[in-house]
Amino acid sequence: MEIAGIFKYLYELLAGSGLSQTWVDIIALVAAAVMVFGVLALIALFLVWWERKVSGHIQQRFGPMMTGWHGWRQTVADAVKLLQKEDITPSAVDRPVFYWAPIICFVAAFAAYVTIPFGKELIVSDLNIGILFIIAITTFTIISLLMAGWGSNNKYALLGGMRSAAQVVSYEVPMVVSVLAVVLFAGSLSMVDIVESQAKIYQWYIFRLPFGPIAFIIYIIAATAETNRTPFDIPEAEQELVAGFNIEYSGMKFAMFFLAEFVNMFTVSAIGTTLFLGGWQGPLLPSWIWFFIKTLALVFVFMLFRWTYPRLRVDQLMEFSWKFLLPVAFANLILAGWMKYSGWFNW
Amino acid sequence: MVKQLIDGIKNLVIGMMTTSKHLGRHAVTLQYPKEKWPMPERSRGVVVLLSDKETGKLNCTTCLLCARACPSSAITIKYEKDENKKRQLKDFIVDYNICCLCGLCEDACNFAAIKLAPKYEFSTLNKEDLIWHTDKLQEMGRDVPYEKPVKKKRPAPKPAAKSAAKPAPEPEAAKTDDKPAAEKTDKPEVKPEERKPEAKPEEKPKAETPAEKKTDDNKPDEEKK
Amino acid sequence: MTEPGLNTEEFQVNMGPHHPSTHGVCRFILTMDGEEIVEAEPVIGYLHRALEKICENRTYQQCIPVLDRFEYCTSMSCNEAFALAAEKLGGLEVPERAEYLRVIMLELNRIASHLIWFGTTSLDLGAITPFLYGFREREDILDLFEMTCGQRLTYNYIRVGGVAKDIPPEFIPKCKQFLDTFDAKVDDYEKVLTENPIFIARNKDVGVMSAELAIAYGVSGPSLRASGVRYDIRKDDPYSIYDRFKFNIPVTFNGDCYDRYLIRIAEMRESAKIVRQALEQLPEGEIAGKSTMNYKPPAGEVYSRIENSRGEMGVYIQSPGKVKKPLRVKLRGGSYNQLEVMPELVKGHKIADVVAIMASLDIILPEVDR
Amino acid sequence: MDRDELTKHLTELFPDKIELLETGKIEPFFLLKNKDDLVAFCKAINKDEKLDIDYLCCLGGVDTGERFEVVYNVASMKKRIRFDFKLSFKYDGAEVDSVQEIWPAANWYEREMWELYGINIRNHGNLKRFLLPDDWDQGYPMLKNWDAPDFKRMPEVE
Repeated sequence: MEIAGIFKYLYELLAGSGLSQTWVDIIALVAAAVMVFGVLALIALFLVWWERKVSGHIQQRFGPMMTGWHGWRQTVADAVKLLQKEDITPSAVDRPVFYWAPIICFVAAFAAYVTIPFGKELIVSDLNIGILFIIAITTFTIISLLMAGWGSNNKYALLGGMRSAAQVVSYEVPMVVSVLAVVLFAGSLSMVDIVESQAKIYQWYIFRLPFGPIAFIIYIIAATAETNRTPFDIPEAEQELVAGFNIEYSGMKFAMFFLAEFVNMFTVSAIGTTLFLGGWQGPLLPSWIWFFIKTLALVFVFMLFRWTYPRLRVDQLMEFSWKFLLPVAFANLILAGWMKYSGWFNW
Repeated sequence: MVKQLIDGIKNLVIGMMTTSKHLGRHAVTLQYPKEKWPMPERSRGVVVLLSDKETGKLNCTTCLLCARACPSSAITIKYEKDENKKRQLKDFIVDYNICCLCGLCEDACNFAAIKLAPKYEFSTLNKEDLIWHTDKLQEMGRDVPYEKPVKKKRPAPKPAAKSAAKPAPEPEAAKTDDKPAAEKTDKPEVKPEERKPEAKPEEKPKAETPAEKKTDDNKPDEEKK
Repeated sequence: MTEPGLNTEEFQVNMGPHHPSTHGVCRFILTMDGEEIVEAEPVIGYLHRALEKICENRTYQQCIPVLDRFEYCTSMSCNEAFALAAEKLGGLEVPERAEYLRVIMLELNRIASHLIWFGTTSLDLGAITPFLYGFREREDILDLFEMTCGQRLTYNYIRVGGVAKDIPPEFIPKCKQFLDTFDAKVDDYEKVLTENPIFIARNKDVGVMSAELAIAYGVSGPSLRASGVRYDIRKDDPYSIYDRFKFNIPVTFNGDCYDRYLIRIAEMRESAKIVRQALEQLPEGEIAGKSTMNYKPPAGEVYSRIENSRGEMGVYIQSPGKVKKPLRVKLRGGSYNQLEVMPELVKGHKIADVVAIMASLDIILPEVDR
Repeated sequence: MDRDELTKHLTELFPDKIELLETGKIEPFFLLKNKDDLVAFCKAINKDEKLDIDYLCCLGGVDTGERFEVVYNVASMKKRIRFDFKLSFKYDGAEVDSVQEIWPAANWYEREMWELYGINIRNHGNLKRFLLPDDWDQGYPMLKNWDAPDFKRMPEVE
């Protein structure tokens, strides 16, 4: 069952209703945006619940159990609770910066989905610079974290904000370079083109030896850092900076940061799926189900990371990025370029 | 360098395997309000006053040993002396705000009158509710199993001998019945088997009238130690 | 670090008293240059309960439940330290069986305490799961304690002149079962942390404490042995019946956080060995001498010390003679000196290392503040 | 080195300055007669080759109700020796020297003693409020005659 067909039908219905083409496009885009937003909000809630269950079972606990089947309503309750809570603004904060930070974070997290193909022909807008757009948009998160850290007027928050800026900037570079290897092979920046170039399972970029797996591992590491998750969660290191940049946030603003974190996790997994795991491609099942299966599998890997590993120190983190990850990523890029040029592994 | 890298990756993977191994195991925790852990018999959850199984009277002889043994002075015993200079228990108060549940009162008691029972869940929103009086302590202790102490070697005889010197006659026992909170007068040296025939029929109705008892307890206490 | 012409400004961060990883309510005033610590000053006293004053006001037996609160991770050893001192004062003999029960409880408690340390260390370094693994096993030990003395944390079990209660019959099989599975559990912990490159990176060469520094500041226990000093009061100043058991004292020589980690992991295994031996040799007999409710030791003063999981735990008692209450009780805990030496260790490290060092020294604050 | 050897050795080293107390159990307990000798004595036992006292276990004040006492529990890591010694002096002008230069561990113990007993420490350099609140103004709580409105003494045991 392909959802794309339904959308196409609805679009044609709209187009046939006599509205001008501009209005049709606008309505279609708004509808798509609302739909994506809704789906992602649901996914974020699901991920929160799932993370709690996974962590619980890893630690031989149950996790939430009381509300609904295995506590599935727990995150809904938590989200509602957070939205209802008093929104405390400390007196010493820099108000505009403090207010805008969660909004930017939230918007940036969702905006990346404009160019992610959820399934065959299931994409809001197939930009021809898709991956570039995503990378540009996700980088917005740093600005919001920096704003949160600065605006909170709290030393812990400031340290957290500075750390996150340094960290995300450092890990952006190896991540882009590792992605570049894929782009090089696909010959396009468009997400749809990249997915279509991996039609067969052996064509998935993760299986394109030897450059594929290396690029994938670098991507996973950098993505973990990008999403501020253990072992790279130093911006909000609970045990050192208490909560880092979001220490002063409460209520709905905190909920925005919190949900944005999970949406970001889903984003990087979705990008990873698209770039390395063949996107929506897969037999039998509808394309969007394949997309979700692969993405959630990647999310699960991130969760395992989080619940297994200790946290790196801030200088070690930087060292790892600049002294190890980046050279390897460059070498890998050169390798990929050579492979493409020689055509040896170009199956 | 390369070896270090491979070692590092290997150990990271081993770590992940270990955690994911636990993923499939059953949880060791319990869903607390629904399931509860069986408390060991010795568990020190709450201080209770024990009463005699047959008569329903308190085992307490108002010897004040527990109050003295208490390291946080959580036990207050109110009593008055009757004409025989014997202490009559008026109120036995345990303040759970300061009780540290150490069990020294139980160790101090020679008459199996006070015990720490494996019960819990007594939290309240009001500090006043944590000050328990005789009736509540006794009610808590009704179903707590205990063993009558075999006569102890050294410390037990003292109070026992004292009360033995003045054997409580029948009419006096009847008199104390008016004050149900102050039941224990002739307990220690009289073996339960001996006392059974006479004491049982008299005491029974009293134990079943808690309302009467409560009103008595609420009376203001004149004497306090 | 800084280039000429670039100015950095030092600022102060108030770490604690309500900070997630100060193991209680310790407060550090950190003077920082960026992420680097220039100076650290511990501020304590948030948990001061005047235990020493309270003890002066209690009989010897009443002191023991009070001292349970001295160091709540190893309450048994607080009981033991005080009971030992009081027994020395009066020259009391402890029955054989009671001695064995004491050793069993002390060593089980050492394992429990090290499990807390293991959990909090991993938690402080950001790994949350090992924390719960450690507490899972600790729960088994606490069950054993509850079965024996009725309480899970404040035991009031080891009394002057013996122990409070004999172990219940189901204790020995349960304890053996625990010991049999324990080694495999420790292996599991080690798989998650010991060789983990991130863990090593965080701990190796962090907070290096030389043997001289450690001795000068009175650091004792595992933290001292990690600096290469083979000194364990159980062996070097034997108390109770520790000379009857075969066990090793692990020693490492770098004195950094990682070595302290290794020492404690090894100590858990050694303690399990001691418990096993004690269970095998456990004789029948009395568990307490005569009643010590009204214990009145003769005049005298004694400082007795035992090795607990955080180092030397000492109790100094001065008795005026023929009085039920001690004249003075002075408590000494291992954490006190380890916190004192911390400012020396954290200088020049990052703020994240403060957490790692504090975790590796295994400081708990009730012991410091008393 | 057992108890008798140690006693002999120490009394030989400081013939008039110290005195073995009967009150000590197990480990020998000495009284340092003059508190002004403290630093010299500590330095000597620290440097002495046979003793090599490098470890300060504990240090604490005592208020006996008549006098102050300061008890030092020391040990040697290398020689496995342990003994105690104490000073005894009157209430007024209570003051002892700091032994920090020999054992840095003494810093906090002395601070604590200063704070709780009011015994002044010479050459300490870091006498700041420590265990008690910064604004504490109710005197020295460890003194025997200390009283405060909320201080509750246990009922006297018969």
